[in-house]
Amino acid sequence: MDMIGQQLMNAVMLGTMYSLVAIGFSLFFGTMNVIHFSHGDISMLGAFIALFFVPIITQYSVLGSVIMFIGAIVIVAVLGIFLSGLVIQPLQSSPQLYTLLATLEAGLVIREAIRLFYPGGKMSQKFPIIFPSGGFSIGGLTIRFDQLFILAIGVAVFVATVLIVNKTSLGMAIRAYSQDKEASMMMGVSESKVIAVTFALGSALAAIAGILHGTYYREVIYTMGLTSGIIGFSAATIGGLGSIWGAIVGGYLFAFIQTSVSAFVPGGSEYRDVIAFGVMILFLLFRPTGILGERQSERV
Amino acid sequence: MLEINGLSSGYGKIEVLHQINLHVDEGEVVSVLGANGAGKTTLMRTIINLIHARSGTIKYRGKDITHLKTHQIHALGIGIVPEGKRLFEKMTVMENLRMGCFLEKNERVIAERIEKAFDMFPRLKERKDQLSGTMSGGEQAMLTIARGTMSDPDLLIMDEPSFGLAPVLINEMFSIIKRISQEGKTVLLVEQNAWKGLEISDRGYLLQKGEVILEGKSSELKENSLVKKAYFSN
Amino acid sequence: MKKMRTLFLPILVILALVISGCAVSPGSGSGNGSKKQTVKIAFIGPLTGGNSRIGLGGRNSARLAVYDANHNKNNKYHYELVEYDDENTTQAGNQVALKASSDPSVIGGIAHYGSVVALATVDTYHKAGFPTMIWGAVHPDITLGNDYKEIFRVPGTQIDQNKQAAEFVTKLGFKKVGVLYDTTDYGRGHFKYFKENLQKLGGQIVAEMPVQPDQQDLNAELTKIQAKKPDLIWFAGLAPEGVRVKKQMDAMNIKTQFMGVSGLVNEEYNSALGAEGSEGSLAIIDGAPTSSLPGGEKFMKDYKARKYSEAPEAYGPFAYVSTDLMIQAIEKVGPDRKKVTNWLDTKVKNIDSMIGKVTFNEHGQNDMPLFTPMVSQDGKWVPYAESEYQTGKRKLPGKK
Amino acid sequence: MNKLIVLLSETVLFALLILFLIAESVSITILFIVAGFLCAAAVLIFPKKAERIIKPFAKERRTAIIFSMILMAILPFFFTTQPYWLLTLSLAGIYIMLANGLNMQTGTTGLTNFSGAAFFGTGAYTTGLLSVHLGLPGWLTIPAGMFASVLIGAILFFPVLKVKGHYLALVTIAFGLMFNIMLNNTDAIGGPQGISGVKAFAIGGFDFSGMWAIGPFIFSSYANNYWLTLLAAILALAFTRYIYNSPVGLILNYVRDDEWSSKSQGLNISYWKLIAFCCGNALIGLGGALYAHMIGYVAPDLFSFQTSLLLLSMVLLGGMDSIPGVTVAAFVMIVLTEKLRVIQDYRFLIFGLLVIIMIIFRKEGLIPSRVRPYFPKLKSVLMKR
Repeated sequence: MDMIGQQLMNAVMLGTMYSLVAIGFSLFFGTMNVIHFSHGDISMLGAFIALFFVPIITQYSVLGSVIMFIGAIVIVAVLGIFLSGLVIQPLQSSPQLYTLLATLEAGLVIREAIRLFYPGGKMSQKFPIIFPSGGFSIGGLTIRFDQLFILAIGVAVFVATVLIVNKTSLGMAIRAYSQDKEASMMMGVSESKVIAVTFALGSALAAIAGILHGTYYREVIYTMGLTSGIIGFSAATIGGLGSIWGAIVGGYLFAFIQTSVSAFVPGGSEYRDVIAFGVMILFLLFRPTGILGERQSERV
Repeated sequence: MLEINGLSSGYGKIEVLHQINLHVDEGEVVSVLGANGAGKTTLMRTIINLIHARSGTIKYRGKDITHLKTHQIHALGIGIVPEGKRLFEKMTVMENLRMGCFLEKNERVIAERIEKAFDMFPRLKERKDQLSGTMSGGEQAMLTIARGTMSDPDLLIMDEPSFGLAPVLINEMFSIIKRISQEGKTVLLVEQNAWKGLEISDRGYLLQKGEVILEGKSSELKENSLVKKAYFSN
Repeated sequence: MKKMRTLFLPILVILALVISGCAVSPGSGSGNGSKKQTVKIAFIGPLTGGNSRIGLGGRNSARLAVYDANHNKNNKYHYELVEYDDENTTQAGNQVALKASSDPSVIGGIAHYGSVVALATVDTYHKAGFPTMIWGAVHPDITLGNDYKEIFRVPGTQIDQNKQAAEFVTKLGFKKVGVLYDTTDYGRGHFKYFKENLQKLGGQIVAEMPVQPDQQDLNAELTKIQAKKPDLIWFAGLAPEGVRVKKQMDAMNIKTQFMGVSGLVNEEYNSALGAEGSEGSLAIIDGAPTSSLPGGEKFMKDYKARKYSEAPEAYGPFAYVSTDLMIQAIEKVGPDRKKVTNWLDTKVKNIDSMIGKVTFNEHGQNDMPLFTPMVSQDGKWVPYAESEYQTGKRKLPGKK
Repeated sequence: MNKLIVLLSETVLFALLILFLIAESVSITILFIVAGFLCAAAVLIFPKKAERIIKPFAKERRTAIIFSMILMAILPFFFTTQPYWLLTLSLAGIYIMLANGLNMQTGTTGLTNFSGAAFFGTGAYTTGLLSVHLGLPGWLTIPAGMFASVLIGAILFFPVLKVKGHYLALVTIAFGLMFNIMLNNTDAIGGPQGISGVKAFAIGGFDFSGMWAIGPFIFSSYANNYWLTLLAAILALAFTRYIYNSPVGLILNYVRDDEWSSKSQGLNISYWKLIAFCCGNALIGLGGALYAHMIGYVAPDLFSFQTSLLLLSMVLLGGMDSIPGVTVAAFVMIVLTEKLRVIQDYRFLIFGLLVIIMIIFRKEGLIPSRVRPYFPKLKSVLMKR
């Protein structure tokens, strides 16, 4: 029983991070009908940029952590806008395959750049512990403070994202743009602004995911974005591309499948990705629009 | 108010509009008539720069808007009712109306305008929390017009508002357009239904193969043999 | 016409550049100033990509061996190291193996870090009659799985390493072992032999969890292992993954003793974990730490003096010794592949080297490989026998 | 006259190729690359002049093709002491098959396939297993490898059929990853160590691993394999060309460009997609089978996402649906990565940037696919409007 609870907790933590990345995929797909494959690497970039702020943290612990979060998020958001202008917008009118390949290669370039140019970038990097250590147990279930912090930040970010998209005028512009580009422009929505905001928002979420990844696992490495990218995409797909709640649900579901395969299937940890991806393919076969998605990838 | 000189535009290698000259004066209702494929919608889309002009100029209140972006053109006070009920289908009626005055930040003004829209289209009030995509064709058409007027534009560009509507609704539609113009708005109306269009407009242009072949007072156009031949003989 | 001119100018400039480049490059190559015959030796390893640190460390060590040989006035030949990048993939490995072995001016090779790459290329070396010293790959089959005369290896195999590891673990009193291993040949191989040997000695594997090498989240696996209450968590994989395991153990507040394989013993492990994180981690390495090797001090001093930008890493000393042995063979019998192979095959018995005595058995495998249990103490890997844990001054975190 | 121009220019090109391969110096390599770029630029800047050079080739197509085949066939004579380049060229030949197989799926029919490496692996593993465990001869194992690729492809085909666009990309990516994990984790097929000791191809008592000689020229197994690969590549290219120029190719294009209208024309979309998928996989499986026999060792590391991405890049850079383009791209990429080991660590970075730049600035690829020769009138009609 403890075991199940503990593993559930593991899955929830993992799911929080997957969901944060998955939302970005969903947002980009919803607004621009693109898959931004370097998104996982953007998340990795977030973690590495946060590392630049380590001296500040050692000086002012709490304030320093806040500065690190905000600083890294802002920088990555700007980079996200930059990347969209460089790789995604020029390819808007081309077949999807080009965008896919261009963003995949952009991810490769980011990854290689970190490996080659970040000091010691080939090795895993120690990530500062910014949340209080320790924890408490309820009936054999151990819950750590950092888990609670990460979960709280994750949930707060989910709620904030949903509120931004559903309640603010910017969010309304994004939604309008995603439903009918031209009509939204006729209502005074600036296309470039929507794209910039979308990419800033999605990249900021990815940066948060990267930083939370760092604090949770306490180390980061340049390759971490590749897997989180593919898993984030899969999670967003299971949930239904274009739907933010779908991405969140998909992220948790994917984490839940992986964790339970590892934890409860004898010898399963070897095949956890095989099973998780297999489930995803089945999903696409029997419910191609995902759990909460409403529309197909290709509109006719 | 709106002045178009020597405008040409098109898609890819194909030029659709050739040297269009057109003007709309303050307070007027001007209709652009033409058969399918005459270039009416292309004209509309070029005015609001969804298609880039190849040559010629578009001036609004003396200001050159040829190369402004769509949203900037809208911000100058031009309302647009696009062709084919381009609603935000996954938004409610309320949200669609709010999108119509997206640039207006004053909540009180917005509330007033929504009130006014509901006044004009009582049907929409009943459906205000319904997703627009789930409404009937007529209701959608009404919402499209209501949304277009939400920004309280000086000039309203309407692209075939009657398209695909039942005859009863078409009449209702035109009476609404008339009402809008009576409230002092200038209207540029693109219509396939020439008779109805000319009935409510002051002046009209006849487009054929991307060229203006005829222009004049609506009453005169109605009597013109060319128009008659094009529209009323069959 | 104007277009033509704009096109011609860059061509001319480039031509000029290239011609001048060609004129300079041979000049610089031939300026060794000695009349000795030049003998080429190949170094093959991962010079780029994820494992390049180890590859470059090996390459530098091989360079050092060549440098030392060229500065030895008694030597009959001048040596030149030809370096090839196998990218740690079988396809590139095959290509460079062929490139090196088909070049008749190259007498022998110091090759490969990845076991799969080595397994894929031994045929090529054998076919070409190309004497090859494996400097970093530890899969037993590379030497023991065939009868190729041309393949030699100074470092010990996974079998030997894990035999010693199992003995060490048992000696420390750890009985119940929980295992994580990565699903590459490296992790799997280590696990296979560790399990065999541990069970022979009465130890018990209470949980075994294979993981993908790029898997980030290991919480599920660690939770499951921890539930079995092992005395020791043993991990087979390379340093980045080892760091991941240990970090997550710390975060989960798992105080169980942690032990890894030789792939863990490098700076990355200590620097990424920090002194407090790595304290008390165990591992076992081939040979001994460079500093406690017979010629280790000198090696480190010379290595530093050459100002290589990368550390020698775990397998640098083996690359050095392998290169040195190859050079010794060539000095004895001359630059002839067949003779060199024969010499290495028959004459390498109890030869003194930096890592101790080297003896090749009938498979060309060094028979007396040395292994040293290591412990991380104050952010440094030190031999367990020399550590404060041995003296009892400190206690391993997992020991009751 | 035309014939002479063709023969002469092909000989010159061939000589340049040999010089390029033999040259060890980095600066010469760079000179060749720059010269290549300038030639390409010149073709773009002066299309009319380029047309004058290309025209004789179009006119004397048969001569051009046969003569280039002869030249490629005599290439091993120049490399009797450097089998390394024969191996590399054979690999290039195999990648030409792979890329053209993928092109048939992705370029011609629009089926995005991010798991090319998985089918490559299926072919190689099947051939390897049959050869090592059952000792089957090459003339059986190679078709078996092709068949296995087609079969596995047909199983994956059902998801492929149901999903489109981004989802299709995801399904194939996931499949590729799953395939690689399975290879790594299945001990019965060697796990991460793969299969070693795959026998060289042999037919009619002639073992391709043996050596033989003509006068002073001694040919090693690499030369034998080179000829085998060359023959297979020529057959594969002939096959793709045949499909491309047959009504089938036209139908596949139609399926790609306008699925709905082709459906309404009464075409059985699934059937044609299956045909394209299977034909493509047959070529990819052939590449895998030849690879297994040639290298003699099959390990999972090659059949990874990275390789799939490389194959797809070849198709895209060469030009979607353009057989000559894809062929040239595959050849250039394999040979150039060998030549450019100098830039070492930066090659992924540079390659990534190059692909992005190409995609943004020259989407149609190195050699864009031409408008089909069927309707010469249609093209002029389109231009007039």
